[in-house]
Amino acid sequence: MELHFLPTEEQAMLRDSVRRWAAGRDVRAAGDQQVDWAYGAEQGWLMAGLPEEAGGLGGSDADSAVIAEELGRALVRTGFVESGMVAAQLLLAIAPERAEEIAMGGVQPVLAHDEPGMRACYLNVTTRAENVEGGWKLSGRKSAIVGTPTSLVVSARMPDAAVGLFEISAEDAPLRSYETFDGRTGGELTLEATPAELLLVGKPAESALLEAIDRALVLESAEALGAMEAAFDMTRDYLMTRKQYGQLIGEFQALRHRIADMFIELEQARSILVIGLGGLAGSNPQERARLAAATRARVAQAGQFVCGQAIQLHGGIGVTDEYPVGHFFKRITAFAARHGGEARQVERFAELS
Amino acid sequence: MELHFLPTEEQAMLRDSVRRWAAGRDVRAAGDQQVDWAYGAEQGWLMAGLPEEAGGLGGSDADSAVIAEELGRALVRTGFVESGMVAAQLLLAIAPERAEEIAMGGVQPVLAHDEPGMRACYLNVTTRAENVEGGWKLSGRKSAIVGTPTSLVVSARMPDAAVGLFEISAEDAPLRSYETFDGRTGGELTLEATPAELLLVGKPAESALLEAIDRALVLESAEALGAMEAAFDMTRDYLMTRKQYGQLIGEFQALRHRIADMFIELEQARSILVIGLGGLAGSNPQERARLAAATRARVAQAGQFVCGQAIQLHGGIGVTDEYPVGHFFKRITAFAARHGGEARQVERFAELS
Amino acid sequence: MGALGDEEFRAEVRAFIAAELPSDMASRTLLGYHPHKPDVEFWTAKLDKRGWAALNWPVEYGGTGWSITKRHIFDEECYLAGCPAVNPQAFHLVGPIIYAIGNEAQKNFFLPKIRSGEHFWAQGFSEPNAGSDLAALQTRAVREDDEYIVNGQKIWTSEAQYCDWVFCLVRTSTEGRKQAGISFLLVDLKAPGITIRPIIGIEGGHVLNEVFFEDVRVPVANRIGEENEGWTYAKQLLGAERTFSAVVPRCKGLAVRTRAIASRDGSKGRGKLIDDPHFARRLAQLEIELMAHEATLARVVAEEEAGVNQHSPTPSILKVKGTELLQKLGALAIEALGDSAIPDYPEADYLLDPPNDAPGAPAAYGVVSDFLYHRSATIYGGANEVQRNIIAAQLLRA
Amino acid sequence: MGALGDEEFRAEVRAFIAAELPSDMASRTLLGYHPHKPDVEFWTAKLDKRGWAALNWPVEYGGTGWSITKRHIFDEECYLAGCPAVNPQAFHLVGPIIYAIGNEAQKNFFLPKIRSGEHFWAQGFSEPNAGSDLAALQTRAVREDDEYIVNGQKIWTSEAQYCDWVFCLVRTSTEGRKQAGISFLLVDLKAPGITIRPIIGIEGGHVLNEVFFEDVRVPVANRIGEENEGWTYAKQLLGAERTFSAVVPRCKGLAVRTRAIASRDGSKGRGKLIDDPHFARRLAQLEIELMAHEATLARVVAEEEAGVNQHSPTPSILKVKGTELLQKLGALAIEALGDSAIPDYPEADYLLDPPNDAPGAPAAYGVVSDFLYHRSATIYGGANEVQRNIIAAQLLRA
Repeated sequence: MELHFLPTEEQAMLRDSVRRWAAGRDVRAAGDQQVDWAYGAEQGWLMAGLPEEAGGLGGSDADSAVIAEELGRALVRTGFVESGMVAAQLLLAIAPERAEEIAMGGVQPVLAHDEPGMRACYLNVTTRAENVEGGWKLSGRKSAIVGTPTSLVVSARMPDAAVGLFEISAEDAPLRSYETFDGRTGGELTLEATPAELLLVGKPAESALLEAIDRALVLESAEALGAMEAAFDMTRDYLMTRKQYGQLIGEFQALRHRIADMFIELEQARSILVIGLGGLAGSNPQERARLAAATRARVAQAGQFVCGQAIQLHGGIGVTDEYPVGHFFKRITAFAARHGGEARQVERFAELS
Repeated sequence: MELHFLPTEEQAMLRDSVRRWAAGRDVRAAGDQQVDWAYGAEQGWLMAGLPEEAGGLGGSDADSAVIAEELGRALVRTGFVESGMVAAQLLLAIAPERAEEIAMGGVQPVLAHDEPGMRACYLNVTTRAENVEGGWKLSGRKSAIVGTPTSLVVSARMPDAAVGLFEISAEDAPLRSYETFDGRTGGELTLEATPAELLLVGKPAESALLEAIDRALVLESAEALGAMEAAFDMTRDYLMTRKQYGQLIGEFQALRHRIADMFIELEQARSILVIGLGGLAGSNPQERARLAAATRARVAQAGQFVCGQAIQLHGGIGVTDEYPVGHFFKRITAFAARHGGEARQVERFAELS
Repeated sequence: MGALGDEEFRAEVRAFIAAELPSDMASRTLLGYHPHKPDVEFWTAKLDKRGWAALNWPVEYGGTGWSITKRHIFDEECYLAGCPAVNPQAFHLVGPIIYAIGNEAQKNFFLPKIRSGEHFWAQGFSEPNAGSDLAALQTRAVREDDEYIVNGQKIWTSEAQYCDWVFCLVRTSTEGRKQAGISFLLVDLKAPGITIRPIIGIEGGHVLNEVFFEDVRVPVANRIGEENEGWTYAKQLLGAERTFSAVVPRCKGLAVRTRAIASRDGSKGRGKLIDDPHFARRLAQLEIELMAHEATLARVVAEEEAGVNQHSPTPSILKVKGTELLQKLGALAIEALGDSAIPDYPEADYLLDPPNDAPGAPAAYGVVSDFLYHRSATIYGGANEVQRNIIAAQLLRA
Repeated sequence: MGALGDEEFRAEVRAFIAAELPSDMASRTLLGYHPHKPDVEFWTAKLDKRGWAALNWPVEYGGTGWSITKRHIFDEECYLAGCPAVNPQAFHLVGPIIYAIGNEAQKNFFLPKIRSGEHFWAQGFSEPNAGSDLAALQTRAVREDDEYIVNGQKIWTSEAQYCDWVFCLVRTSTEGRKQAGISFLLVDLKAPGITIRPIIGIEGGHVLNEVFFEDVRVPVANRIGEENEGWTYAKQLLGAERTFSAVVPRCKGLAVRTRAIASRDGSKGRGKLIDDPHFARRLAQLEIELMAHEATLARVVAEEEAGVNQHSPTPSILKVKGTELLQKLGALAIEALGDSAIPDYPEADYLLDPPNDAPGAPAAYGVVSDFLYHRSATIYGGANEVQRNIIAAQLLRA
């Protein structure tokens, strides 16, 4: 497995351009997700990781990770990773003829795979597909959907127990949207014999699905890394500004050691992301899944520590809605809770070892 | 369940007398175990926890715990707890007619129950008892025996699968003694149709055995508490004596917070011991076992942290054989490794909850 | 675990609660949302009628006169049953200062109104530049005849928006050490010149406030004790409430709730999360830690009643350990919820009239909100770093 | 995980080891006991013959000139196969200082003798009152013509008992800051006036020593660089070896060994400990941490080779994380051993001719000893507290 520890020149440029765009944003608010989406599509963020022949920019998941990290730094709420990088890539692999529409942002797909209590037992799909008069109808419940999709890629169990992937357009989908505690848009889908288009079935569907999940695990980790970097930077600055007892709080050794520990964790997260990306670039699905699980677990652990301590070192101001740092903590808390939690990902790592 | 958070006046006196005796000892060396044993017997340490009618001093396990804590403080290597408080009490319960001999220290029994890999699955006894021509012969392997017993109380599986307790005198026992890494005497017993006297069998044997085990879990925890107190005190003194960078190292905030954390852990250990003793004094065997497991686990966790940090705060001198602090760490390391380790005791607590 | 014994008393408390506490109030409280003022008023009045409102006060001031042990049992039963908590600043902080230091007029006027729930109190200590370093406070009180003219700002003032009075530390002198020159004033929150600005917490709730004082006139009669001696009184107050800051009942409630969350069918694949040995043992580990922590509290209580070991830094230990356990348990509860934790569950909607198609799961209501709110637990009341300083100072004094 | 690629090179190293390393030497090393001098001499000579002894040195001084990546692969293979480690003070510390700062005569005399294993070196930095605060050192060197007369004491001198030379920091001036006035001397350990006193470690082994200097005469020709500039050279030396202090191969070896210990039949009741999900996940957790740590090392190596991000406090991070992981893995290995950990397994008996009725279990040989010895890992080479000071200083400089 080849690993890339240093950003390429193109990635450095890409990073700069996303960072410039995000620099003026208020991290406490979601902003206009439609506007963001259109901008990102125009910039090619949705296609950064795709080969040129598929309408992409000829990059890799590592390029997507650079974008995701910067989006996380700015706490962008729009589902670029979930829709643009994960679901769109899945859809494209299945329906390459739709490349242009997808690349232009004309469709904003999202993967509706999780079910309540699935807890990253990813093949434990209980939503059922029935063939009724030549068409497919799905019944079941899908949870933890992120963003405001125009199209849902839904996994379901076929009559023969194989996995199937279906598409339902958002207007036909009984999607119940809600605000998440970290200020994003979430959704649940309650399917009751809901008509759906079959995209792919059997082993190819399962493979495509598992690859999309591993991509989500890793690229969401990149986003989380960005969020924790921002919380870290903010805390470091605060230690060099805030005074108590007549001195900068950054002069207290206990707080100095804490920021050192935060940095150590941040560096571990940064490093394991390289491993996770190496897995995505590799050709062994089990190894990819194992490394994605490790990445997710380690980044979630580091993130909870870094962002939790970022609040702690800020003191009172850190627990207010008005100050940014708590918003990073909420994003990381939600990140850590999803996909079964870090402990479940450690279990997956052990199972796959 | 009644809990006793404050020492009685008698316990305070008992503590003082043991502490005075131990005060001059070199904690780095085992000392003469025969001399210690004779002294302890004379002082009534073996009988502190027994009612007067059984030849004891009319106290309770809480009194034994006070003695054990002080013995731990001085790192006494003699198996007062294992032999004097646990095995002797077990033997007495079975053979009250031997009270005087036992109370005078004339017999130094030890419980040979553990087997390699038993890991605190206490009823997983594989040593077998066979009835040969009217007498009993045992075959199997017993490990983790502490001290230099004159008599071994051995558990074994009867032909009908019930638990039996047997006695073998030390001269007849194929006991292989060795030095433990914390400077005590350990032993293994390899039984090959070794003749043994049957003491008790079936449910009564099982009950007596389980009670002895819970007593061992709790009173050894008291001993460990004493060891960690001594390591803590030594470290606190060192922080107020040793200078680096022109100031007392106890003036560095990071080290101040560390000693605070050590104290917090020490207090948790001290508190849960009261809970464990409450369990021993109670009448519910399952609750007794549950609380003994919790006590063992929590004290082992606290002890490893406290004694590990005691070395760390001492720096170089802490890792030398010549300085006492490392000897406390070794005792706690051995304590934590026994009885299946703390994680196994947490598992037992969960199983029994 | 009934670590404190006295099962008869416990039964009496249970019976009282069962008879008096409305079930909607109980469920509202158990979900862990911030106190709902009408509930607190209702319950304080009920307690007062029974003579159980001021459980930590001496009998002569209308308190129960109970031992600390009994108070702990009472607190625990109330918490687990979901009784609304009485206004803590009034009962645990200013009340004891008024009866210990206040004059007769102050005792006669304020104490009954606290007991009955007529007066809710806020605490005005922290300022923007006086957090951990509280003595650096700058709100000025200048004496003019029989009044002080107060100018300045307080911050992190819990529940000021529905309190009636605030007790403040104010600077009455700039001479000498910064701890000297501080006085302790009782201020009517309806007085002219006071402006309250809400501070919304990361959980989205409104507990905290900024309180601005612009030429607020406070009668000298509302000063507690001597002028410039306020720091001494405040220290007394901050050290007194060992049991309150140990958050034992809250942690126990959360452990029980976490176990329930993890015991739902299908909480892990087709099984239950609680049957995952790794999860079960991590929860058991916290239960053991909680057991040791509770026993520490009980031991401190016993020592306090016996008057021994008074110089041990145990109040700080109880605060550090309790708040850190609370945060660990909260994180485990969220892990147990998994995806169900993600929706934002706004208080009013879900509690009073949850919609039929509500997303998420009722098991999750209030868990994340409570977790987020309690990030502050290791910060307020003397940040845990300050508590560790205190512990070390006591351990390392020559 | 072959995080560093270059599988061809890895195969070449493996083949070399397979051909040259005697199996008894390998098993002795793998058990984790302290280095056995004849083994180290044998293996250093083998490596030197192949040109692989000084892997971190430039080619012109007889080194391999390998990239840091290659060195890391080589180290890892050697460690996992049980090759004895070459004398680290010679190859990693004084060697690079000699070729970077030393004069031609020093290079010509010392470097070949290091490569061949003829000279083993000890490090004479710490003193009883100069530990973390190294610059407080007091061993004096007074110049007399073309010699220095050295008096004083060094402590924690690893392996001095079988070393030939020691490189020392000594005070040659008491003027100015304490960091000024320090010189860097190379001292023959057989010189008259040197006394070596063993310090036995808590694991029972003899690695550490005190070294006393009484009127020891050292030729001025054996001074490295300029007089009073020794602190600068020493800092260079302490910062240089990023990879060495990360202890990645050692941690990997220990993780593998822990898994093997937990996979023994009957290691938990009638089953295997590794099948206990709680144990398995705690080991997996450490494996994941190790993976992230190793990737950090690889990233630092890559950054170093590319000359970017040079001011990041990564050497300290690698030291802190590596040594703490090593201790955590050691504790888990002991937990996996359970009762088998308890016997004291003396080195010679068990390695060379274990008795038939040996107590305990061969799986345990050396595990506890290694664990106890490595309590020092978070202390030596700049205690982890000092490393955190360094990290913070770099992060918080304005």
